[in-house]
Amino acid sequence: MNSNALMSPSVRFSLFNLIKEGLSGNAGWPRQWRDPEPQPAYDVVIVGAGGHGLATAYYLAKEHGIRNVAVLEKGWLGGGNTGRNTTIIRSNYLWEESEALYEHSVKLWETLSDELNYNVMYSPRGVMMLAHNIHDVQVTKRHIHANHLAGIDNEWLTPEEAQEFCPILNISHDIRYPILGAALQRRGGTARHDAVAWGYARGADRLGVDIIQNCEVKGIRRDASGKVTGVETTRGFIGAGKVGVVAAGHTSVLMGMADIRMPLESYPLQALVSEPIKPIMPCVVMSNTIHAYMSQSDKGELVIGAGTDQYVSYSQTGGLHITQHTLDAICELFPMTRRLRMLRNWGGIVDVTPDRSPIIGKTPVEGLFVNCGWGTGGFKATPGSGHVFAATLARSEPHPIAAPFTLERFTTGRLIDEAAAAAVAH
Amino acid sequence: MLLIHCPYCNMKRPETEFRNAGAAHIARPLDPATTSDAEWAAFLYLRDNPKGIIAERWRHAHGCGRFFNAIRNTVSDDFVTTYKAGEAPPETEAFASEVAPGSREANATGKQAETAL
Amino acid sequence: MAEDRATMDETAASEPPYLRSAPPLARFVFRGDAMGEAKAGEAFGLGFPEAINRAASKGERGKPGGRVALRLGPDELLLIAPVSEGQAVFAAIGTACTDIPHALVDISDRHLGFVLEGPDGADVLNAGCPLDLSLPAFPVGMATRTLFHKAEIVLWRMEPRLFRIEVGRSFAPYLEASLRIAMNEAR
Amino acid sequence: MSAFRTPAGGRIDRTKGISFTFDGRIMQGLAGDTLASALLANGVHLMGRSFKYHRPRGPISAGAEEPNALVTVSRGGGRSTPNLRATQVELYEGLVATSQNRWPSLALDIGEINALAAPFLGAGFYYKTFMGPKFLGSNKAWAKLYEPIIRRAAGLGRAPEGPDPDTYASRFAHCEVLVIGGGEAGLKAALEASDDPKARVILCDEQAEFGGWLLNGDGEWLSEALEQLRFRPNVRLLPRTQAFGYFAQNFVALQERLTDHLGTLPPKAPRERLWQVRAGAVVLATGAIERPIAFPDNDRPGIMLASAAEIYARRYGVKPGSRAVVFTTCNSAYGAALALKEAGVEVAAIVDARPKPDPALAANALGAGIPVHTATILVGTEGRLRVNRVRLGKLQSDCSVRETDPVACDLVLMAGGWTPSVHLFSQSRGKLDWNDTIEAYVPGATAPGQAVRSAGACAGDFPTEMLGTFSGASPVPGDPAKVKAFVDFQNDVTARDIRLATREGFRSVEHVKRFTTTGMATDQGKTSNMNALGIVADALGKSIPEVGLTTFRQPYTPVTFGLFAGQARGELFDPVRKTPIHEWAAAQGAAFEDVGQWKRAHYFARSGEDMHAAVNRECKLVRETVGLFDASTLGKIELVGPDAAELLDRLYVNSWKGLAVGRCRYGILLNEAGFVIDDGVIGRLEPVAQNWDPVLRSNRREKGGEAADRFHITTTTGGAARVFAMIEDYLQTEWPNLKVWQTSITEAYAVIAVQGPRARDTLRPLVEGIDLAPEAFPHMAVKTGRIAGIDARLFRVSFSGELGFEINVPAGQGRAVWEAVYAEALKHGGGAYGTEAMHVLRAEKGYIIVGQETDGTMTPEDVGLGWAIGKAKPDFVGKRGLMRPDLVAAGRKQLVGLATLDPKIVLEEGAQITDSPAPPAGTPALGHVTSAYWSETCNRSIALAVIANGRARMGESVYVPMPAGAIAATIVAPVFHDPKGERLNG
Ligand SMILES: Cc1cc2nc3c(=O)[nH]c(=O)nc-3n(C[C@H](O)[C@H](O)[C@H](O)COP(=O)(O)OP(=O)(O)OC[C@H]3O[C@@H](n4cnc5c(N)ncnc54)[C@H](O)[C@@H]3O)c2cc1C
Ligand SMILES: NC(=O)c1ccc[n+]([C@@H]2O[C@H](COP(=O)([O-])OP(=O)(O)OC[C@H]3O[C@@H](n4cnc5c(N)ncnc54)[C@H](O)[C@@H]3O)[C@@H](O)[C@H]2O)c1
Ligand SMILES: Cc1cc2nc3c(=O)[nH]c(=O)nc-3n(C[C@H](O)[C@H](O)[C@H](O)COP(=O)(O)O)c2cc1C
Ligand SMILES: [Zn+2]
Repeated sequence: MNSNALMSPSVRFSLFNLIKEGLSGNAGWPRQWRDPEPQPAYDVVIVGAGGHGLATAYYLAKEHGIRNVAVLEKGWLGGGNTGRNTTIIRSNYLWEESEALYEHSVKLWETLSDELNYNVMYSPRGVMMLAHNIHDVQVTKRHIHANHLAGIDNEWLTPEEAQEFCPILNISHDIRYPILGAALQRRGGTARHDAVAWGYARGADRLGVDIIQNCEVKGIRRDASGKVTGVETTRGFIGAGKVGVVAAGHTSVLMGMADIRMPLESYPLQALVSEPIKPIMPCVVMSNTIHAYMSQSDKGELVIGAGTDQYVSYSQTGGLHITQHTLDAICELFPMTRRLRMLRNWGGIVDVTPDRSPIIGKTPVEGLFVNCGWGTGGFKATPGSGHVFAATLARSEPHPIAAPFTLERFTTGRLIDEAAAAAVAH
Repeated sequence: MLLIHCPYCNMKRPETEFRNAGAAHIARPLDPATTSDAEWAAFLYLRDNPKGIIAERWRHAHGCGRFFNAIRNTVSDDFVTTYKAGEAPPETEAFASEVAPGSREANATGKQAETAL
Repeated sequence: MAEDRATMDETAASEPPYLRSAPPLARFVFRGDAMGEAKAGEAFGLGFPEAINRAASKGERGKPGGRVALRLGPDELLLIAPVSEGQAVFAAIGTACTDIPHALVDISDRHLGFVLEGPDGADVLNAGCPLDLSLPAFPVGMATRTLFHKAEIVLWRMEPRLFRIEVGRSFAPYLEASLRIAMNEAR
Repeated sequence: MSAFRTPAGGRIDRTKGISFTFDGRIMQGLAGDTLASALLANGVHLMGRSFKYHRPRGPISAGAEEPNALVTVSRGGGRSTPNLRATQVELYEGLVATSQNRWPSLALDIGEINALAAPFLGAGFYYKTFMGPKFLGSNKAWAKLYEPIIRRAAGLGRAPEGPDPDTYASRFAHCEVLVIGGGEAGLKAALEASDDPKARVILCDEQAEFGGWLLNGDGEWLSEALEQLRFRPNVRLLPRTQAFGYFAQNFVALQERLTDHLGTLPPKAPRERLWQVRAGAVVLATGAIERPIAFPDNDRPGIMLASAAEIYARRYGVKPGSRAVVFTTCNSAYGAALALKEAGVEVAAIVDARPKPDPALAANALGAGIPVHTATILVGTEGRLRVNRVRLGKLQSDCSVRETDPVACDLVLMAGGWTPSVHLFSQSRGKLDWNDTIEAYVPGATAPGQAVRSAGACAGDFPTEMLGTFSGASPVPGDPAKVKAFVDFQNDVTARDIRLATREGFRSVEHVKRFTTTGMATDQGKTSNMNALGIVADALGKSIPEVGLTTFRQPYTPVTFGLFAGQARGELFDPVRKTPIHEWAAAQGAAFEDVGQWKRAHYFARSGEDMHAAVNRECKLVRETVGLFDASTLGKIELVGPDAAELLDRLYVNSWKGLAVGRCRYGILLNEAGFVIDDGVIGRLEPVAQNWDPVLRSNRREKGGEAADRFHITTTTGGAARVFAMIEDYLQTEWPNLKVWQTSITEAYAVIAVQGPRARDTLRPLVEGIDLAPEAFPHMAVKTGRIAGIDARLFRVSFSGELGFEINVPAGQGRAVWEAVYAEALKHGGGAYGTEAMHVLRAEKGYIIVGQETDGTMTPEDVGLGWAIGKAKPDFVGKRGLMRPDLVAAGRKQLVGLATLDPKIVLEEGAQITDSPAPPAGTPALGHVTSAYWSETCNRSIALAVIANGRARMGESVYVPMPAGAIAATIVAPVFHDPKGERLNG
């Protein structure tokens, strides 16, 4: 029996219901997702209940009618990089393959709250990427032209225009690396990271997907032919027709269970927030050259991030000197933040590929699929990634947008090297 | 900021003096021309990326300048040991228990010694 | 430029610790094997220090006959001599090692030198240098490459309260400004 | 003296009055006061407003854990600091503090209407609404309507208007023992550790005074202990210093506050100092924090922790009220009640939830005339801006509550037990164990690599007077969903919100935290986390240890951004690297560009010239007479040893063994993947030492290498460090047996390029020891000699396509030599040119710039440099990579020239190239423009581009779509000037 029958009743999220519930002591809100016991087997098992895994399950159920699906999560859903990222969303990437993928995602962001009936607070406030030297200007303009050709908005701003867009930006010529201009993608912005995971979880749950938390995958079982038959977990064996690994920083560990070595290294990436203050930042500002970026959340904290630590680590922390460099850059770009204070600093484990582009698709093991390598910049891709990976899983062949992002590219040399032109990609 | 023992300086020094140089014991094929595309891709890109004990390379870039190897736990970031380039990984308990026999295809002496070109 | 610095020093010299620019010097990097080192050391007139991160010196630096050898890497020696003796040193070592594979490279102008002197020298340096500079951990005679904030330096403790710093030429203004800030902030 | 000061006692200086203002009102305090104690002494409890409901709030604590009493302290200008805890702000003469998050005033705050909507603003309400109306379009209502309103309402204090004028110092320190927390436990640990005179001991405490809880006593032992410590040279005492981060391998970050407590700022004194301490061992002696009790309306001003009231009374000589009710589950409240009584506060009742409190304590209280109600709890409070009444309830055997008579009071104390401050221990990645006796987490196993010990209260080592504990929400009569029992005060999270979260399926404590925001405020849940855990455990029917814990992260309390940045601002943000010729160029009015850390002269505009005019003139100089260019930033490496040529053969694509002494060659470096990553000219130098034995030398040459075979490698400016590290890597780990060594000489030499038909004439008068005649010194030759009297390495190379030389002289002489050459150049009508003209000149010749024509995805073949590859070599770095299928596939992008149909139009670098003038969105590009300039030489625009299959498409038309319309262009060869290359040989 499919576990659909166990589904909890649904109450639509709306102003009306919010008031109705408020008046009755909020007793009527149902669970946003169940806590099901694992079934013996599923058509598809997704490993990893991050945004990408949950979105995959949601679209599998919604668009491909595959509802006998489990998402297995070793901890709590959304607790991986989805719950610890700086939430920058944009699609102004360089290569056509990337443009297609990230733009697909941005389009989905634009209607995601309605789609999920969950306010994910997608806030297209504009993402501005700064150029500090002539090389930056060349690279930035190359992106802008490439994006125009692809039908993706991205525009060049002079320093004065950049400051008009973000008044606290320091465009003085006397600073060490003066701002020579910026690329602005107005449709870029941020979303509430947790809400994305929760919205997809609630949506998938409603469609019958079993989200099983505190269930760590410890092994991948294969039959004599080598085909995947299921996964060993801390809650026992769970059979699966297909397994999709969507485990971000832990992908190498999981793929190792099927004897596949991956072109991945997992690095700590840190972020931090300031104490909440009244609004000063109307948009997102990024500087790849001096390694810092900042936005302000709806609650008022400045959300700040930078580059990764230099060594492989699964510790979800990083070095103080990285925070230091991030904040010296922030103080340089926004001198009036110097007296503000850091409230909390944390790290995630990002799975970095040699070309900084993700890997989506089949693996050498039959029945085993992987969606990983999003590294420092996959939050923005959550809806699109889930969407194309669901199609790939359902049809056992790559969705056209996912097709270039195969594992094979590392053998043929057909890399999609976003790193070549820009140091970090958030 | 990690504290790293440089086996050449024979001193613990702060991380900022060092540059991590990725996985250790990945030998450059002796005769690249005869490798298959897959083998070359493995050399270029495939990495163990272990959760647990890693053998990695560091360079004491702002110190003695030497590359050396380290065994480190990627969960605690604690170093088990460091040793000079070209030396075999020591038979430390932590390393032995975490590394399945045969899982490292690179030769045990670290980087390839001399190639005859 | 050198004059500018001298006058700047005058004002600072009254309050220890103080910072001085070293005079121009001849500098070489010697790389080679043990035999090469032995011969080169002989030609240099000063046995090279055996231990890594140690300096050996003879005479007064910058004065005729003054020579310094700092072992910065297992087989890397930074040799310093008065400018007037540079060519002779280069030729002598070259000749002594003609037969032996080695590298001797003139880097005289690659660095500028500074002298930091005073009771708080270690504290001043610790504003930007992450090493333990207490006497037991960083004794007289120790010399090593390290960092001061964002600049790479060679730090050599000549006396308990006397540090010699070598820095890449283009980093010198940064180093000097940073050291002066640190001197102002040390207590 | 104010009515709220005790007549005597405390650590304030009653002789030193201090005036300060709060929200414009001038008040008096005493030296030794905090802002909070001074306000309390003035009878002011209302100090802030909560985040969401704008509830009036007073301080609940006297220290770092304070969630409510947040203020902005300003010294004018950029010196304004929001969100400071009044409980930590030391009073100084003239201090100006203002309250936050209220309008128009603290007492009358419009935002308070949010509280009316509270039933609808429960945990996570925003996820459920603000999505419509639909007719506006998806997400439009949120983005345009609701979010802007929410954003405006959010946030606490205001950021300062201007840049911070203060500076921040930094210090690395090493010690044998670092003791964090200077209470009794910390002082003892510091004394013990420093008994060994060789042990360097650092003791820090976040407070102005050492002593911790001891500051509430007579202070006798404290002053003795401090006296001893001060006397020991191996001890460093750091008051006003919080340990905020504990990292791997006993690395601890401290924030020392240096000037915030001073009335007048000493000139140039840093405001704070960052200490980065590497300790042999760390002793944590951080004490414990008292727990509030979550009962209905427990948040009114006048309600505070019992320990805080005790501290105010004993340490600050402040009566926090006149009539108090103490609500407790813990023994320590009895001491607090007595302390208040002693201070002259009437204690109306001790309300102890426990059925059988310690009889001795109860007897003591009764003896002092304080009624004790056992098995009794507070079930409500009243009073708008200050509590004025509490309602009591008697716990029944069936766990229900029967309300009894209310009690009037203006002060309510909460004592829910103590939580050890395990923040730093947990940051050190130590494991926390649940301790059933004190119902709290205590330090357990230490993480590998850390040497840490906890002592005193933070280890859970509680004396009996601290026993008795409670976590969760106290029971209420009637419907618990109807009451507001605050758990996280700042973020307005109530017990009800937490229960709602668990009902909605947020069962992991991490989910509860994020859904309700409990523990996420600026106090990071110091007082709220345990109660939240208690409520979650209760709601899920689990024990607290089963529920788990959220993660402790740095910093312990918020830390100034500027502290991290330190001196790294302005010029010192990153080293500014200048060439030896920089000052000369600056004096000539050069404009500079940043290339990595280097400043390079971009162009030399004469008066009246804009950049284009200057560049045109500079290009003409080079083409017609002679130009001087400062190339000192180029990376330079001296490679010496008998295997030098062998190493180069293995690294660069070219063949090197056959390169004759005195000649040079253009080298291309790939990565192992086969992509171009660097280039530069490499010369084989003549032997340096003149007096070498010629016989020995020729012997060795026969054996295949000079003992000191010497190459001079140049790299790109940006690639210098990367290339050096890469060579070092191969040398040390791949081919350690090669007898060759590299030395960086980038900074050792100034490099002066002399380019143009009159270059030789310019140099001739200055050169000694080098025959400049074309036959003696042909293109791609290198020789040593003297120029302007200085030892020099002279290369005959050209990056302009003209007759050219590059002079390398010791950097210290660079300026002098430059000036000498410049003087000669002037005689020929020459002058200086900058990087922009250099770019134009090389583009006219089709020479690539790595990083501009290449982007990490181009092979030598792609950029037309296939000819350079030493085809006969069995291997070199990148050779195998080049053989991969995609790198040999047809249709790769190739370097070509582009000529716009309209010669006046200069293309934009980075512009895309298509087959059609108006391609529909989504059309793949053929390639892009990599370089584009106006060429004065060609009297037209020129461009380099990479185009799919470009070399086979010569003469074809393509388009460059621009916002103003597509620009038509023809694919041409990438050499626009002197295609035969004859001028080089001039
Ligand atoms: C500090 C930081 C800042 C970032 N900033 C941005 C940004 O601004 N913009 C942007 O677009 N991206 C950003 N990113 C990247 C982005 O967060 C990630 O790319 C994205 O969230 C990945 O989502 P995911 O669902 O694939 O992975 P995750 O959310 O990490 O989910 C993977 C899940 O797999 C689970 N798992 C792992 N192993 C197992 C196992 N054996 N069994 C069961 N479950 C397992 C994990 O517990 C985890 O929940 C940032 C990342 C970090 C760390
Ligand atoms: N009501 C009571 O009776 C009561 C209450 C509390 C403590 N006490 C007594 O106090 C003793 C506890 O002494 P103790 O020394 O363990 O604690 P303590 O509270 O006396 O001292 C802890 C000190 O650590 C400092 N601190 C905390 N975190 C810090 C950080 N991150 N950085 C820098 N400083 C930090 C605090 O400012 C404080 O001064 C108990 O044993 C008890 O006797 C009694
Ligand atoms: C966009 C964003 C905003 C955040 N804002 C806050 C905040 O206001 N307060 C807070 O305590 N933590 C905040 N966090 C950090 C989380 O508390 C937490 O540190 C992060 O999710 C990583 O989890 P961990 O620290 O439990 O490992 C924020 C995180 C993100 C990604
Ligand atoms: Zn070393």
